[in-house]
Amino acid sequence: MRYFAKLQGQKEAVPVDIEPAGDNRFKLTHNGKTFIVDALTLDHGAVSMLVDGTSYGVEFDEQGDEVHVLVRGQVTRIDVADERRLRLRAGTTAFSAQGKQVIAAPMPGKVVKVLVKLGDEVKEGQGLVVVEAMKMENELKSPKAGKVVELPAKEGTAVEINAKLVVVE
Amino acid sequence: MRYFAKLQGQKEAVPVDIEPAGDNRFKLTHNGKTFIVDALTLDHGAVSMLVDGTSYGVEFDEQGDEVHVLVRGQVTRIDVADERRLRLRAGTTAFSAQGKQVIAAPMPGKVVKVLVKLGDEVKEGQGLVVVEAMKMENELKSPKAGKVVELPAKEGTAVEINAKLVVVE
Amino acid sequence: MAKIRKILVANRGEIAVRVMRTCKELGIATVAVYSEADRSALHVRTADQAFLVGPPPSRESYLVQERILEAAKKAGADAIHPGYGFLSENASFVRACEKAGITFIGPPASAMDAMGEKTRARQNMIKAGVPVVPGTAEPIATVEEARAYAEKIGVPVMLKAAGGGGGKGMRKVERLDDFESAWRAAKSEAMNAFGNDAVYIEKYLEKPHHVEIQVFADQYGNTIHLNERECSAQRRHQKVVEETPSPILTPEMRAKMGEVAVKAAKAVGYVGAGTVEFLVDVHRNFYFLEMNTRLQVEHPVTEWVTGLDLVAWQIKVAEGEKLPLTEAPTPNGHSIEVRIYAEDPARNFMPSPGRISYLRVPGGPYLRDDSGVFPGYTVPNFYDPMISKLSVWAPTRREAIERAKRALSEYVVKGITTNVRYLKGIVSHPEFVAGDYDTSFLTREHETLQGKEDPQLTEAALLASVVYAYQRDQKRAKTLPQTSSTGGKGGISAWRQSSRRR
Amino acid sequence: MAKIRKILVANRGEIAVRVMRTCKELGIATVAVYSEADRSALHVRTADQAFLVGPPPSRESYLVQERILEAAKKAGADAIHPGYGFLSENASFVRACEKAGITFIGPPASAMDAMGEKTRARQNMIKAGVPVVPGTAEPIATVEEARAYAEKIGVPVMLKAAGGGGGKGMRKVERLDDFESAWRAAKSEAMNAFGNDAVYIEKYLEKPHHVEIQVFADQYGNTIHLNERECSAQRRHQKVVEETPSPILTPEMRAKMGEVAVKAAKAVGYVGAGTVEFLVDVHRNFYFLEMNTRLQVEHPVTEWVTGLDLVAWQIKVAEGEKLPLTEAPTPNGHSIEVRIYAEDPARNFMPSPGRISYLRVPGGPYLRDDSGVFPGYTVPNFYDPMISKLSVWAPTRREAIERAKRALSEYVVKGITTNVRYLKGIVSHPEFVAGDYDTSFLTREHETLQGKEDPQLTEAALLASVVYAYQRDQKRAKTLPQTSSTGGKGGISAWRQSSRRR
Repeated sequence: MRYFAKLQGQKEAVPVDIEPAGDNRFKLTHNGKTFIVDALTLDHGAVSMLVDGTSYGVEFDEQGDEVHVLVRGQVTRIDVADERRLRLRAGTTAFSAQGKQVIAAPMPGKVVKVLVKLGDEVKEGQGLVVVEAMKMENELKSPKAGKVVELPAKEGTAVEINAKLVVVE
Repeated sequence: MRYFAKLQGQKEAVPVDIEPAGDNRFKLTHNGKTFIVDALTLDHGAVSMLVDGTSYGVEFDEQGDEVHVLVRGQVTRIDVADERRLRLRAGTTAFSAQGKQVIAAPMPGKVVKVLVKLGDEVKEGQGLVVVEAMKMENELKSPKAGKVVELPAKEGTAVEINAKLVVVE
Repeated sequence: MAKIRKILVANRGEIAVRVMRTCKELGIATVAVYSEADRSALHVRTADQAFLVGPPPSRESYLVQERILEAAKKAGADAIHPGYGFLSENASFVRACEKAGITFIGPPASAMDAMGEKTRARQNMIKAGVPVVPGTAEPIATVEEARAYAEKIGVPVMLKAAGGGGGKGMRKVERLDDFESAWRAAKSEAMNAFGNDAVYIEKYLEKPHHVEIQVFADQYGNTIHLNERECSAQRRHQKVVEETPSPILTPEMRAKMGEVAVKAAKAVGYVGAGTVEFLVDVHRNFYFLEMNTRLQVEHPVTEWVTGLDLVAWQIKVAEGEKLPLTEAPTPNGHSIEVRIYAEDPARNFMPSPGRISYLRVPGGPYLRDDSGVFPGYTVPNFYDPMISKLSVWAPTRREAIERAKRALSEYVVKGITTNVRYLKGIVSHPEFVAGDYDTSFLTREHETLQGKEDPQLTEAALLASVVYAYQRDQKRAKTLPQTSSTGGKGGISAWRQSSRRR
Repeated sequence: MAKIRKILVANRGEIAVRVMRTCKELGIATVAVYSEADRSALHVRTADQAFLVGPPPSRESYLVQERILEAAKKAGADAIHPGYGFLSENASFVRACEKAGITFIGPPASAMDAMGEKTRARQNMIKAGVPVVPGTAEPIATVEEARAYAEKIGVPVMLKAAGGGGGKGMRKVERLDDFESAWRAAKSEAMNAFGNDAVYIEKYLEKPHHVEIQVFADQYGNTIHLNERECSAQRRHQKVVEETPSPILTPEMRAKMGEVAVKAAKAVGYVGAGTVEFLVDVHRNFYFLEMNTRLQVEHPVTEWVTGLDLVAWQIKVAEGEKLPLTEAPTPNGHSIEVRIYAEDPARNFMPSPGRISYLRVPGGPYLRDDSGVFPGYTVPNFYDPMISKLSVWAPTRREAIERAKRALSEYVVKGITTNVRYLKGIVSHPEFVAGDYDTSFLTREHETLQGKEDPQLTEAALLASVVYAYQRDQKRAKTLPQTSSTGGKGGISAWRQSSRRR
């Protein structure tokens, strides 16, 4: 079976073929190389992985599309999916490819200040809203120069993670 | 709603009435006394319980019929069920009330020695089988004087917990 | 003075738990207070009693004196331990405790008055002949005046909350253009943290070290110091890594700074545990920065090298006992503490509250985890993002560093993002290992501290992620044949579901 | 001698993990071996490499020398650390390592020959002028001879495996009627544990204390001791609680026993870490019991009061370094270790293997958890039931006891039954607190140590259990309306299901 894995920060998803090889073993093929992997899944989202003798204690943590993979202290964020799901994904992400930029709440918190008005022209890097969480104030800046076309953010209101705050076009 | 709770070692199950009282609160009535209990269930089988100001960190551990309740270092084994289930229970336990005594494996392990033969007359406290687990040998003794009427235990075989080893009548 | 039988801990999180641990060992009953956001918190379960004191925002709960005192009376507590932050440096609260006939475990109100307001503290220290950093003698009323003063002494300057420390309400200003926003942020943070938005200005020293001296005084005027802590590894004026002994201190400097710290404490009639913070410049001159009139977050490193329990000492001093020591003990070995925050260093240290789905803490020789969380706990977004303090001890600094790296490599927190890897980056960094790192270290080295990628581990992660996805999908196919239809967000929600069901 | 770059740890569970922790801190790569029952074990994930060495029974895996050496060659390990138990006291394995050109981290085979066979050890000690317990000079061939000897010297007697220690293959015989069954059990346990069923007999001393001296020797004949450990809290000759310093030792006795221990080690040309065990009778005479030619389970208490890392020392000595100390350090403070077993004290300490559904380990000042398990791990039933060692430190014994109680009160293991409460009963018991407890303590006080019931807590538990059942049933009714039909075992299986789904 073929999966596509996209490492965070990379444009291209790389194909990886996997087939079971008995017990906890799997045959994986990734750009030409083939690996026999002994991967025992523990029941808390972790895998004990042995690749010819080398031991990797792997911890997984799914966060949205990505799975965060912790191996020997290094966290790699990987978006891995089969072909069907990848196609579905493509649809959803197409949107942000346009000029419109949605500034969403990066964490649950409280909008303590809205620094722009609907219709304002903003520079790239200009502060838009200030969100407070855990007693730290975080100023969200505009990713691009443009115009504030939507402004759902209201001062003093609590917001959930990923809540739309500002749209700049 | 009425529940019956039987403390380990006690013959009688005591009735306890419970009704929700909003949020995490419950009104419990137990031999005449009524308690307003603030019981927040945490998602790993634990409850933070406040009974007018007094805080109990309670950990639950279901083992078969019993739930082991850990409060401030004390473990209380309680068999708690509603009426319907209690009736069902009665049926299953009736069996051991008769003269027949089933000696079952108290833990998963290996039968290293069978000390009796089918048909043997045994004294109370006489050794019947030796089960080894975790490098400790445990001799299982007869709970009563009687005759070995069944002997499923075979030397050198592995046994699961609660596996029937000997029946003395 | 009477023995204390029951202590209300007017705090939350790791410090509340830490204080209760010592109480338990001393046979003293404990009372927790909690906000609506903290009903499920560990300190509530750790205490013998617990009382609700209000809604999530600390201004409406942990900072409301009447509520705290009410809880103390209800519980019949004869003393209150304030922890750090919240009401710990609030003199009016100390007076309220006195009026209520409840022992406040900390310095007298008078000492707090003298030190609590940073500006008054500076004046007192100048009187006492303690060197201070140049700056305004008073808080500044308007942003215009403030900006004018900044222009006069010239940037960089520090904006500082007069009401309290701990990095809250503090901003460094490098360019005057940033002055207004920094001013606004400092004032609003100060208000949140201390209920007092007074802010003053100090000249910013270049490449300073932050070195602090732990002091302790009993009710009979006996005052000693317990050596120093090096706290120069800071971000946003928030300490991240602390150690003792300080790698830059000579025995002579230690003695001199200790002497000055004791003098400072005596000058204000100090009682209990306190910390005198100094800035040390490149020429190793030191300046009084402020005095924290309470227990410090980083007190464990001092405990490691002295063998003492500072919280037990606080309680005994409050009971009227004399100090067991008459002078500073020679530090035994070396200790390092790292602060574990629920934040994402890769995304500008964005706080990352949420549910801790899995937690495995390090074990083995000479390490200590002071945690306020547990597996299954949801970290609320109303309070400080620190979830735990990990500290280690070893005979030498080099060994302590290796131990800290080992311990961090065992720390697994899932469900939320933490700075564990960043911390490993810090203690592994050549500048930290060399020992001469100033307060600009973390900012300067930000990129390097993110840690560089090991291609072998990346490949392992890649392979593992495919196995994971494959097994997850196989399992889902087996257990929930229907969900393929429910994947509203392109299957993601379905992934989540299946992971939840597991 | 060359630095060691990669170590294979020929063991499992907590000790394998503990050794690997030190290796990691020293920058030495680690190799694990595992049986088919241990694929999911923590030591496999902790190591840099891991190799399968056979089926679950240790005789077919961890005790098979060829398999271990094969793995070491495959991995390119230049040294093997045996931990304790398994091959750690097997001289033929030491020779096999030499032949294979792999450094064995432990004493030379000759020293093991001299000490490993308990009977030979006794003869050697008598030669060296060390006092020994009266008993047979040789293992005994037949049960008849053995019984005859027992009758001659009179019960109570001890049956002991000649091949190894650690309480395995050991039985006390009080009545001659029990002799045969005790003999059978001792021999078969000995065979399992050491692959050698030779058993000998010793006179059993009344009310003896078990006090042992830690010794250390480098390759140049420098031999010192690191003071004692009191290990009289035993059950079935299995240590349960250990502490240092021993509450019954005077400085004079400590010096005298230390001297004798060093003499014993020198007499056999000892190298590395070893422990000389003594019995101390009511008159405070001490007798050589045996020498364990390996690291002890309870080494952490010695580490706490000396600040040393004994595993690091073992490795450095194996590399040819000289001992850093020339004499015993004065113990700093007091340390207590409790062994956490997967067993049920209320059911005759029945082993309780199974899945650990939830685990929360204690934290805070001066405690140490050396664990071999993790949440979600299934404890297999093939090996020793010890899952973790918890140790604490404090300036005084009294404080150490309070700290141990506090730490145990925080230890939560769910899914399997453990002896945590029993351990709390031990350290809280007046006889333990008083300090003069002999090896009969745990057996004599068995009932008391189960702990007595607190009616308030029982009522709380009762109320809580009803809330729990109510919520569980409500939830089940919501989420799985169908299961009411599946309750094959009268609803029990249904309960389990619902709890699993949660």
